[in-house]
Amino acid sequence: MNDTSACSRLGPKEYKSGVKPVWCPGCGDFTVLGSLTKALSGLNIAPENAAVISGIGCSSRMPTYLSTYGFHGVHGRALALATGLKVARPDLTVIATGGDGDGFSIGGNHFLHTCRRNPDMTYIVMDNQVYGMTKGQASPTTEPNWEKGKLTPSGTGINPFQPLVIALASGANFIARCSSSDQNGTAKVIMEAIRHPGFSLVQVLSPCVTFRPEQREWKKLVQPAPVEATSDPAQAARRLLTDEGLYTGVLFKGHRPPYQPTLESTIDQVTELDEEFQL
Amino acid sequence: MNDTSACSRLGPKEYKSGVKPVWCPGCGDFTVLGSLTKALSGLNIAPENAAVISGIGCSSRMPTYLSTYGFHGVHGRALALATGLKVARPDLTVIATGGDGDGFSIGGNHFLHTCRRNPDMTYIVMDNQVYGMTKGQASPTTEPNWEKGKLTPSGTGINPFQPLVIALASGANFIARCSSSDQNGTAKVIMEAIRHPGFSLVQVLSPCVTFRPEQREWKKLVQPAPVEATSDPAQAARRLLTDEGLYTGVLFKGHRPPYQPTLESTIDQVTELDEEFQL
Amino acid sequence: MSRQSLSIALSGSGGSGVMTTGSMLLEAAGKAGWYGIMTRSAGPQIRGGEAAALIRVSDQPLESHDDSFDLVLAIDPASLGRFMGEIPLREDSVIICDMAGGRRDASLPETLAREIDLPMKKMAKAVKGGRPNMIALGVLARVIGLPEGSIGGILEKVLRAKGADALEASQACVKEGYAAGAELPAFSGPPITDVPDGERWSITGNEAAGLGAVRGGVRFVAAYPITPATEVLEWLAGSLPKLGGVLVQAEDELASINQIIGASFGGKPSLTATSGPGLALMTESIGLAVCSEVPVVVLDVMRCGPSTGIATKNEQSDLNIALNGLHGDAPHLVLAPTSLSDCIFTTQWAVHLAEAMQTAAIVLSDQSLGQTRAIVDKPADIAFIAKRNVPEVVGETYRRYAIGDSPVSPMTIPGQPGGQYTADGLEHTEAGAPSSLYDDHLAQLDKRSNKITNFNFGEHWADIDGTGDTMVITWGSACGPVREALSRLRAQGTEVRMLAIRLLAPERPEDMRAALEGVKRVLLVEQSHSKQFYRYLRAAYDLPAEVKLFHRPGPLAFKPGEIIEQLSDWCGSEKL
Amino acid sequence: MSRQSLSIALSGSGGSGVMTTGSMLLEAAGKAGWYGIMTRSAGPQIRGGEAAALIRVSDQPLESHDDSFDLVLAIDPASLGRFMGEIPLREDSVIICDMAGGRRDASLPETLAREIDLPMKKMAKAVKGGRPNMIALGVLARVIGLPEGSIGGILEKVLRAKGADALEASQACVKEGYAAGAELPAFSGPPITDVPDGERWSITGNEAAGLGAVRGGVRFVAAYPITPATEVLEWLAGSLPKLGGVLVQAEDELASINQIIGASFGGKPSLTATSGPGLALMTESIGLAVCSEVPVVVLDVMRCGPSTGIATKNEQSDLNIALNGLHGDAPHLVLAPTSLSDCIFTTQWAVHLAEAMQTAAIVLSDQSLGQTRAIVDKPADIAFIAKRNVPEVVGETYRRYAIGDSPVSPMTIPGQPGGQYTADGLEHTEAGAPSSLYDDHLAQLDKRSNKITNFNFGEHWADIDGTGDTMVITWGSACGPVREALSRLRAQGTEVRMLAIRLLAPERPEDMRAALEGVKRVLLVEQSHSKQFYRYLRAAYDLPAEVKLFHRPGPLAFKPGEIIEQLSDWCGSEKL
Ligand SMILES: Cc1ncc(C[n+]2csc(CCOP(=O)(O)OP(=O)(O)O)c2C)c(N)n1
Ligand SMILES: Cc1ncc(C[n+]2csc(CCOP(=O)(O)OP(=O)(O)O)c2C)c(N)n1
Ligand code: SF4
Ligand code: SF4
Ligand SMILES: [Mg+2]
Ligand SMILES: [Mg+2]
Repeated sequence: MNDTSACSRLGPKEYKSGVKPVWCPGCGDFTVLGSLTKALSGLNIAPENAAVISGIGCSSRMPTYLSTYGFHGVHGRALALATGLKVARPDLTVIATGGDGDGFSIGGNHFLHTCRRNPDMTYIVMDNQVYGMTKGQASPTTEPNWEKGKLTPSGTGINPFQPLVIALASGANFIARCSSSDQNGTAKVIMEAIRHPGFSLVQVLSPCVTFRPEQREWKKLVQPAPVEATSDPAQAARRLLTDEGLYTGVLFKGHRPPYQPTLESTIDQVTELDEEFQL
Repeated sequence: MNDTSACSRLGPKEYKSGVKPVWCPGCGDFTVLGSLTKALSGLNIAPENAAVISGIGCSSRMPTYLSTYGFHGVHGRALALATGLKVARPDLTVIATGGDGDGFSIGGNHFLHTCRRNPDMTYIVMDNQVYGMTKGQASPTTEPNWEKGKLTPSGTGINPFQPLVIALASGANFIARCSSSDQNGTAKVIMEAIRHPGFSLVQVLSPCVTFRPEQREWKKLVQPAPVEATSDPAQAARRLLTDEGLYTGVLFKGHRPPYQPTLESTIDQVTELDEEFQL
Repeated sequence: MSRQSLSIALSGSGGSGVMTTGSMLLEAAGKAGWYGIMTRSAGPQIRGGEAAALIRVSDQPLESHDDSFDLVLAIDPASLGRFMGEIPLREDSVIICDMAGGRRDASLPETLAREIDLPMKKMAKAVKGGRPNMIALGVLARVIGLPEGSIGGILEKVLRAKGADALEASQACVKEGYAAGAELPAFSGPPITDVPDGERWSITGNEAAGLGAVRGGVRFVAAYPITPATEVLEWLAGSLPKLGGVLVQAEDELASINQIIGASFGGKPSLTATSGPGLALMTESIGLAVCSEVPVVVLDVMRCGPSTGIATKNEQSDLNIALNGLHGDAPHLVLAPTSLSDCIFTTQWAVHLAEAMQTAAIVLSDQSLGQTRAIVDKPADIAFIAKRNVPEVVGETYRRYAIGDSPVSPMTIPGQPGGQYTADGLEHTEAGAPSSLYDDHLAQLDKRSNKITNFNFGEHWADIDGTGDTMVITWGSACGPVREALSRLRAQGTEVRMLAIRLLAPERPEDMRAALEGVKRVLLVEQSHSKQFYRYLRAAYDLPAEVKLFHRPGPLAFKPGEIIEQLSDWCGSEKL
Repeated sequence: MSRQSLSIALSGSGGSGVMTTGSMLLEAAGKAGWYGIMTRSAGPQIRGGEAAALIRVSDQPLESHDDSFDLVLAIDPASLGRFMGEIPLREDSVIICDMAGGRRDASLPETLAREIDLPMKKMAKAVKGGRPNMIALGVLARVIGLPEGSIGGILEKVLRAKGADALEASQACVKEGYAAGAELPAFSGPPITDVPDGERWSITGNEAAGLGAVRGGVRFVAAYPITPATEVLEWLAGSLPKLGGVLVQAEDELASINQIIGASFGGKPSLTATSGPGLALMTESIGLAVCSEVPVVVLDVMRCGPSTGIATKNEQSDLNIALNGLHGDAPHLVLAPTSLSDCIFTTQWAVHLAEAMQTAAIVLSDQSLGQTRAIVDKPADIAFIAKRNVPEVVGETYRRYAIGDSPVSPMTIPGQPGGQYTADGLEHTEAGAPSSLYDDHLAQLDKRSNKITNFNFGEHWADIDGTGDTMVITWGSACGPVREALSRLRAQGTEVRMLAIRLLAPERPEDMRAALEGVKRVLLVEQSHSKQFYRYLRAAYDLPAEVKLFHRPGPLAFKPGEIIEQLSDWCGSEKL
């Protein structure tokens, strides 16, 4: 573990724990790990002041590979756990990480309500449109006619979940899309997301080379959004509803104040509460 | 119970079970019960061919008061239960009913995914912007500065959940808003919702006279939407993002085919499956 | 007949204000120096419907209702019918009722008791803005022997907000009632004594649990409303901010349990409160707290199950899920308060224990403890507070899940340099890296189980009382009636022992063996249909050969007399 | 030494194809007339990492691995290290390994076994498109005595999809390997017998459970993927549509359990499959099925807990939650298959029972049963199918929850005129209207509990076997090694009884008493750290005075020899 009470800036490598990832060779998540360590280094956040929180999935293994504090929780609940931590400890940099299944399927309710609540944290979703860890089922972001999903052999037949549109509709304060093929670009966006007050969503297109090998093509298909980030939800909605899911960059930046109840006490002693019970 | 194998049309009253509602005098839900029985009668649906499914809450008591089949399930899971029923029994008219807490707080994930999946059913949400049954806490649709919520004495401080916007963003096929102050209008919209293929959401503003007595004013504030229902999601989004939540009527009608896996078998005997295991 | 205690029921139809009246009467009794309890009984309606306030006062601390009621006041005769099952009457009981016509009201249920007509509605009409429930308050105060002045201050406190007119009308009604009461048969209540200010409290079990939580150090609460736990949360929502703490109303129970795990990971002692259905939703993540060794407290205020069951009524049927509801081998703490005021101690102790052992504690309160209001002696200040084993300095090779001399390994808090680790619900090595090896699994399973079985819990694991070779073993809200039964027996010269288990998990085999020394016969008392407590005891402990079981589901509360009856086979032959 | 069975381990690093090789070998063995099992062992990696296929073949049906392995083939020497804990070797065991340089590879773990170098990589290189694992396949086939032809058809079946070149390359490699095998020490495998077509099956426990489900009548499944239950779902996703059924991939486990309740309410026998974490999420709604009396089956394929635990490894530690994880008093069925092929029967029976009693059944399979592939005798067709008590005609006053002669009340299906009712998780009257009265609560609690305790389960509650005054009681995947241990003892003339409990809830006190007749000593065997099975038995049954417990957590499987050792104190003194 790193002792960073000294002030010198740590390099990205020093944000790695040294535990060897279990990811398949070529998995997009390796690059995201790199982007995240670069962002932490770039922002000069001491590892002890950052906490990375996740659920379950290949992508959710992230915390283990970092030298920050981390919590590898249960499937789908990363945002709830991260919210509790952030509300209780507003001094920390809190980052949630996970996958499209963890975040949008089982975790969908927390996604909705965390966007709405708007705590000051960053959520990095490695979207590979599949459940990698359980070996290849369709996820909410999977296209309806993908017939290799092991529980949906004729395709899901249902509309993919639009994470950025839902995030916008439910109140997220910062919305971006990145591609794991661009490690530095992703690092920059993550830095901006962390800096932006309130709840920031960073969707990273991160190929699952094992169950969706065709996603290797993503790196050729993605392109930077042709316009600057807007702070007008209506405009953002229009753009998000029409982009093909392949524009990268910061797409929306809102101005809602973050959710943070005060932690200032008004009385000194617990015993002062006794009064109300006294006859 | 009614025997409706005879063909004569039943009147709305015959869709009531006779169990006395536990609702407070003046509760908006009484009117919604009336609208629903009128709609069922209007569509001439035999009570045995309809199933009304709910979770827990004042509004979720609905099935008990009807002479159709019903299921009063657990808190937040009405849509999941209704989906299972509809997929297994596409011949039935399936209607889910409930409240803003049941549907959008604990039930938020099923709301998202049912809109997305688009089964052919109708969901009537009696929105009173409060948890009535548990005696007055803020719900997701409560305005941020309501200070009477018993767990949020200084207001929730967070953006209200926009059910219709989220429904649209996640793929609901029919979206309407009604007011319990207009029983007949609501009945008509419910009829249209039932008829429309796919997943139909009907939000009914239904005052909680006990914990939100100010909602009695709603009847003066609501007004029919000035435009016809659109089938263009982008246009609908624009409208929904700007209306103040008080326009009533059908607001969106989509054309997505409902989710309904076929129930035709391709083999006659279970034993035909044995072959694949034989050496 | 002069009794040690007086039991009064007050019923009315929706909106008649019997609950307010009851509360005011209880407070007046408290001011006059009596102890007392009040429980609320109501139908499923949110508003309207019938309601009854069940009150008992005494010069001795009370934890249970009596076998029967002395006095019933029915503002609406019809309202009484709904509650007759809960209001047993004797021949010498008295029903005061507004017959509103002079003739016996046909809707009044037939009982053995003496009926007295009192035209409360008419009397209220005579006062501008007057209400029958305030007449009733005056009548009751007089009949049970409370000084007239005892009501005044309370009226002012409660009705101040409603304006001067309302207050005046009420005062006039109470006065009328008090005068009318003089004409009615009087009950000689318990002796009135002077109690120094602040020595007695008026508190509900739910408030008590909230107080215990903050006394123990809880500063973060996330929760989702559910009957009958909501009042704990309401109290905490008001109180936590004063202490620099916070309550978050979560979107569901899955969020609340995970939010408190997150906050506790961040160093704040954390709690959530719920009831059966919510607890069921939380078990997966309680297992996470156990496996990742993050302290949390989950307060379950039980109600009738299964499923939604009867949300407003009492039962002790979440014992199974609390003890055995987690998947995998997930050792954790389960505690239950042994009385209403013990809700303070037990919740506070649970916070202390969870923090000391870095694990999850489930506290099983119930609707009856939680929603009863009682006048009690001022509770003691207790020393147990949250104290986590946080290392002051962290060495080069900090291992969060180290297996050292103590199975409780030092736990760093985010922000602490050098202490970084990943808390994990996956099985892990001592350093916290995922592992699927048998040796790591076994070592960590041993660690997590040893830390709670080897802990020195001291005397608090149970309340043990009495002598003799017969023992009643019970828990939770069933303790109250048992305690009263045994004290009645003692007054008659029969000694029966009592064991009220506060620490349900981990088991304390040594302590139990000691407690059972010399016990030949055991009566188990529990409010569950499937004998959950009995089955737990069988699995966990060696009981004497002769075991008798007195169990039934909710919502009917146990009465002291019923316990005595259950014991009569055994004790009767000897001394009764 | 000629043995009844041969145990072979095949290890390799990621991508080396050991699992395919193992499966093909097993199938070849099956074709040759042997019984066999194969289990997979792998690290946490999704792809890559080390993997081992553990295979055992015999002329007798197999349910367990042996105490040690006869033959190990390591395609990559280093890969073997990871699995040595699972591959005990003897002095006369043989390791075939590619030293890839002639010198002993330092990464090969030190063992007592004899090491033989075989340049498989080099041999494969010599074939265009050749792969070492296909060389290994040929080698193994030869060494264990399989006829060369036994591989041909399988190669074609498996590799057809990969094209003619791939197939040819493999064929060439197998041939090479087979030839090379002739130079190596041969093992005399079990006798090769001719088995008529269709008399033997190759099936996994997870497929078996899926088959049992559809045989029982299940036509609706909703589920969320989770290891190690996913294969049940995968099989069902392919098979249900053929039968006019449907599988819905739900958004989470809360959705899946509620979807199946909805579908079953609609008249379709319904099932979901999950593992510990998912089961924990479902308990609230399983209680709903119990209270509303809607039949559902929940298959839990257990893995190591607590929390995420070790997702890919075996443990029997969800017994607690399955038996006692529901809030309130919620009687339901809990069953466990007693062998891999019994997954068919037990799941099918569970569907039948749930439907017959209109309640929830939890079936506890586990990773070891579920993910093992076995060559077994063709399973019998069993008569148990879903048959719900649906009234043909509904009278004027149909009451869904009527308390009649039988506690199982007739259940109408939506669409049935006059049968309308509201299924409810609230406590209710016989007609299904909400009720908060004690009498209704008690009556319905009695109904829901009587219907399962009074049911005539017949002989199937347990598999009972053997004679003598010593008995082993066990369940689930622990049955396999116990059965083999006892048959070994029997072969030596020592008789030990065995009780494998299939029906864990409700309890069968009469049946248990009968089974224990004459038993003086009991050994309990279970794979759980906290002794869940032992505690269950203590709570539910009266056991003989002498009880010994052999338990440990996952993932290490029990070996027959260990069971014999546990019994040696008792049996040793007598006959061993
Ligand atoms: C309650 C629960 N249900 C199911 C699972 C099984 N499970 C583990 S990871 C996962 C999906 C992961 O998909 P995603 O979040 O997209 O991550 P990826 O592996 O694709 O990175 C599932 C279903 C679980 N661990 N817990
Ligand atoms: C799992 C669970 N959590 C909490 C509750 C308590 N509960 C019952 S109804 C309700 C809220 C109801 O609000 P809403 O759906 O808006 O219905 P309303 O009463 O306002 O019509 C809550 C929190 C419960 N029954 N189950
Ligand atoms: S399975 Fe897919 S997502 Fe998981 S590690 Fe492999 S490539 Fe990455
Ligand atoms: S509490 Fe509110 S929502 Fe519930 S019945 Fe009363 S008025 Fe209606
Ligand atoms: Mg994914
Ligand atoms: Mg509401």
